[in-house]
Amino acid sequence: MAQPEALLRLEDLHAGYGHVPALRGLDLLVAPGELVCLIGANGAGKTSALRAISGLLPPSRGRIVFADREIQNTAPAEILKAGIAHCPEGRRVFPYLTVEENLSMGAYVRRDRSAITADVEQVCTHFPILAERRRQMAGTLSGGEQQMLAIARALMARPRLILFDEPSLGLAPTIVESTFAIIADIRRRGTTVLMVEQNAYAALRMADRAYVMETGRIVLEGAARDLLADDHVRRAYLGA
Amino acid sequence: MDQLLQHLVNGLVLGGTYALLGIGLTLIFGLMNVVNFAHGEFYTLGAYVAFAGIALAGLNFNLAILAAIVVGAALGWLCEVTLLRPLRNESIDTTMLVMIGVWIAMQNGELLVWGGVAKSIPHPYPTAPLVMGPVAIAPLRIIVLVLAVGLIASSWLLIHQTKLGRAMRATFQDRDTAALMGVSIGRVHAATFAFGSALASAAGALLGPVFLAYPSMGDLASLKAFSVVILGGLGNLTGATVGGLLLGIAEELGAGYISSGYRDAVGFVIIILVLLLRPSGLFARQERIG
Amino acid sequence: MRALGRGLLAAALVTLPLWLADPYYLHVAIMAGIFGVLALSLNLLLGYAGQLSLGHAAFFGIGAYTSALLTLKCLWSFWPALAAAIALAAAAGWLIGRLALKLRGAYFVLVTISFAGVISLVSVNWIELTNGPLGLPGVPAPDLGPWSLRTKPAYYYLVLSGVALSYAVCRRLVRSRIGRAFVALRENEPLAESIGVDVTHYLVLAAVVSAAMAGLGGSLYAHYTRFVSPEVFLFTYTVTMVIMVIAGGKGTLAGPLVGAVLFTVLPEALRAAASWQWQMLAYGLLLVLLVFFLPRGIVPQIVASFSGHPRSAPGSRAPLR
Amino acid sequence: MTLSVSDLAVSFGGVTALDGVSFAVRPGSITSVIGPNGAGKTTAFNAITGYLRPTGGRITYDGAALSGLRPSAIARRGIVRTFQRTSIFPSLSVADNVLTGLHLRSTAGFFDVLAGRRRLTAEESSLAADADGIIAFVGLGHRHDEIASALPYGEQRLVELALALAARPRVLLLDEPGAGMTGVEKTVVSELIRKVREQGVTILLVEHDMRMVMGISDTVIVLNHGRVIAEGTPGEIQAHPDVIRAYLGAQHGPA
Repeated sequence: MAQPEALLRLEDLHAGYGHVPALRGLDLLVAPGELVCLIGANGAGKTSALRAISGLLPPSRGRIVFADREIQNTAPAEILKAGIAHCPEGRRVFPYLTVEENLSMGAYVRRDRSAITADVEQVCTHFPILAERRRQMAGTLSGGEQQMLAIARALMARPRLILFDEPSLGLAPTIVESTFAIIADIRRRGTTVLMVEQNAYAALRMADRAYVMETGRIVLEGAARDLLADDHVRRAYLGA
Repeated sequence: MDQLLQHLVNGLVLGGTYALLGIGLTLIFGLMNVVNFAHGEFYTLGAYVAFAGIALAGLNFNLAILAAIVVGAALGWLCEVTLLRPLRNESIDTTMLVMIGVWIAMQNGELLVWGGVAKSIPHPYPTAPLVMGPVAIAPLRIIVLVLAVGLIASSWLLIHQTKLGRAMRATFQDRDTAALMGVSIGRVHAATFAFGSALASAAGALLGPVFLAYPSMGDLASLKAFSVVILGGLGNLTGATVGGLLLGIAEELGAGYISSGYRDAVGFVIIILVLLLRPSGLFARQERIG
Repeated sequence: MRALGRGLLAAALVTLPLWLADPYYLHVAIMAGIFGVLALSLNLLLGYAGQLSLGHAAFFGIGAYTSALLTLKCLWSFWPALAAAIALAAAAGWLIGRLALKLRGAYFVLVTISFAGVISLVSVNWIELTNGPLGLPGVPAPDLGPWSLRTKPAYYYLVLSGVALSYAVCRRLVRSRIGRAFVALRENEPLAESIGVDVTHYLVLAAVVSAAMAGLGGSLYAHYTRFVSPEVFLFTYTVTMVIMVIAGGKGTLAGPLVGAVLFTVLPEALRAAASWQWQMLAYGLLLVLLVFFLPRGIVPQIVASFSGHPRSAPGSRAPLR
Repeated sequence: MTLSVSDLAVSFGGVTALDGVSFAVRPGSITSVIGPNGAGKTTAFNAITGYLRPTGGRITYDGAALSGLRPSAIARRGIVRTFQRTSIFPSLSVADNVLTGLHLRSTAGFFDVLAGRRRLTAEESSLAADADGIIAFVGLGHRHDEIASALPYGEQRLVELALALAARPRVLLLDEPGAGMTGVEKTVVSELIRKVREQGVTILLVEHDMRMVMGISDTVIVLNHGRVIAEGTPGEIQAHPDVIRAYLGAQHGPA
């Protein structure tokens, strides 16, 4: 039962850490060009879902189909080559690599040297703050600058789909706004986005569709606009 | 004063090779979290490869050192792939025990092949020392220091200027995220172990002709490498370089001014004191975040 | 059934000199006994408290030198010298325990190695006291009242008592709240603290008892071989102890003894077939193979294969920290 | 008998994790600490139980300062915690786990043990009985002799709870007892927590599952960015605008 419009499809995905189950039959779909957000309370399994997609958490059951190819048993490097980049929670820039080195780590799987150099330049024009700090250790950047770098680093892989994990976490409100603006812009330029975000209202305002996760599976899905008005979301977070 | 200068110069020669040993071990320990007790055996291996190359196969000095590097790297790679890779998710003690086994096996293997009698490694340089003011130094020692500095510089280039070096540093700082960038952790580990072993082997090939080659020479070399790593901090290249030079000089001074019998105690004392007073190393900076 | 087996074993051990009168076999039995004490000692720290000491030869050597020096230079008799050997080794254990408290894993190992290295260098260089590399010959044989324990059968019984004493101490400790505290530290240190186990107290205690026992082994060794030299600090001794414990089964009571017997008898049996270097080569390879194929050791393996499921006897790969 | 925290501050290398947190845990209550990811909940637990040294503030129990004490000493005063990640003695059986947890209820010292005194035997058998009682209490009687790490995840968390109970807590700090559990298992745990409280143990809870928190708590304390932003009954907290903003973001405003 192929659904041709899906770029990424998760079917009955199960995964866990040792004895601890994290995903218990997750089903999810992202169409090309969409911005989909995945929301839910802490510990619901959102991060695990992204880690499973990018190959860091091998699923025990279920399928992950990306661009009509099953990738649930594929190594992270191959998944990245296939076109999925993952911008991890907490930014995770390499603190003792320079900004430029961090960017080239983003293009690690690419072989087209001259195109990479061009992309570094392009990213630097796009994020002038990174151009300024090019030779600085990434660990010396502010939180907001590190977030820019993490996003830019993910873009360096020239992905078709970017996974964002809690891009607003620990950032000042003004930085949060500009981060979301950048993500919206990335989508406008044609890259598909799947985003996990605790700031549910902000995420819903910018997304096309959204899924609400609870204990490892989807409990609610729909157009972001509808969910924004739905009291279920509040209940999922606050248990009211 | 004249004596002091002489000690400093001798210490520098010794320290250069200690730095090589230390750089190799600090990468292996820091990046792979493997306490490599066999490190000194790669040093011994290097000395014997140099001996075999020069005395038996008639290679020239530089080629023999190159051969030691190649053999060290190959055996290091083999060691990682066959012994350490299957144990990557085991505790640090498990891999440590395996490396102790490798150490014993390699040392006694060398004993069986070469016998217990120390071998002197021939070299083409004149034995008469060059006298420069108050300092007398054998030409071989100058060559050894130059080559050691060259190797340290190339390690530095490899780590800081190549894609592999970048991947190694990234893996060291954040293994998960490095994997996310598509770095194959297994390949980085194998390369690191091969590289570290090659450096140890090079150190043995360099210092072997200065002293002698004998099967248990690696024991002290391991100890010195650990002292250097502890002085310099895990995974810290600059720390290992400076630590190696410091240890070499400290040993020369200790042997010269205290008692030559306690020369090797310097390394032990450094390990104990640094671990107790500043466990992260004298030149430590927080390399790992999170 | 079990009681019967134990009784038979005890009877066999006690009557051993009667049916194994050849002095060479008794010599092997005595060495196995001395190594049994050492392996029990290391196991307390490694198998139960979870700290790998690679400086155990230092405690062994301290015991040997203390006993030898006191009987040779101060003309003490054996028994007080033995007590002093145990006490001094215990004091060294206390020092290492205190010093290394902040350090775990690899760093603890390095400090213990360095400690043994320093002690060994002192024994070589403090010639006025230790006679340097030449060692101390003529260590007297022990007496028990009017009897001299010079003969092999007599010394066998002395060593057997030493093994029995060490085993009894280990057994009582391990089956008490103290042993449970050791195991708790090995298995999960933060959790152990959260239920009130005082890390300092129990780690130091484990180190002291372990070192004292190694000191006992050292004293027994010195008065048996009648000669002590810096060789007692050789790393080979430590490695042999480690292999005995790992092979026999760390964290079990019987494992170290089984390992000690096996790895004293085996090299002796192989002596004709292979040179010492080949044996050491085999030791190294064996250690690697053990980690890969018998990580829990012989005794837990046997227990598991008899009872059909793994018992609470710990020793899988993971718990060793 | 009140556990109180005043003006608690913790920072790691310049990053502030807790910034002047104050609250008091009423004796005999179930109090929950909630907050979004990174709000500082586990940090607060670690500071209270001695696993990390606060950079400022005071922690007292029953009037006596806890700051500066080691975790084992704090446990001896009756303040016992569990951990966010399952924390058991993996290679021991369930019974041995709990027996080990009874450390503070036994007294035998080194020389008692060596001498093998008679009193020791009596103590050991009473400990074994205590252990059996606790195992039965958490409902693991059927798992008595099984290796703890071989149990299903939910039961491992019960072993962890049994271990903590064995240390005879007067205040029990539970760090995400419901994490990773199914709904049914969470109900079991909630029920157990209530039963523990009925025995007079004060409970302080960090938990993400709001249904569980709101269901069993008397008081809820909300942390955000290392500060207390609200404190009150579950009902009050659910309606509190600051809490809603912390969890869901601002409902209205620029997109």
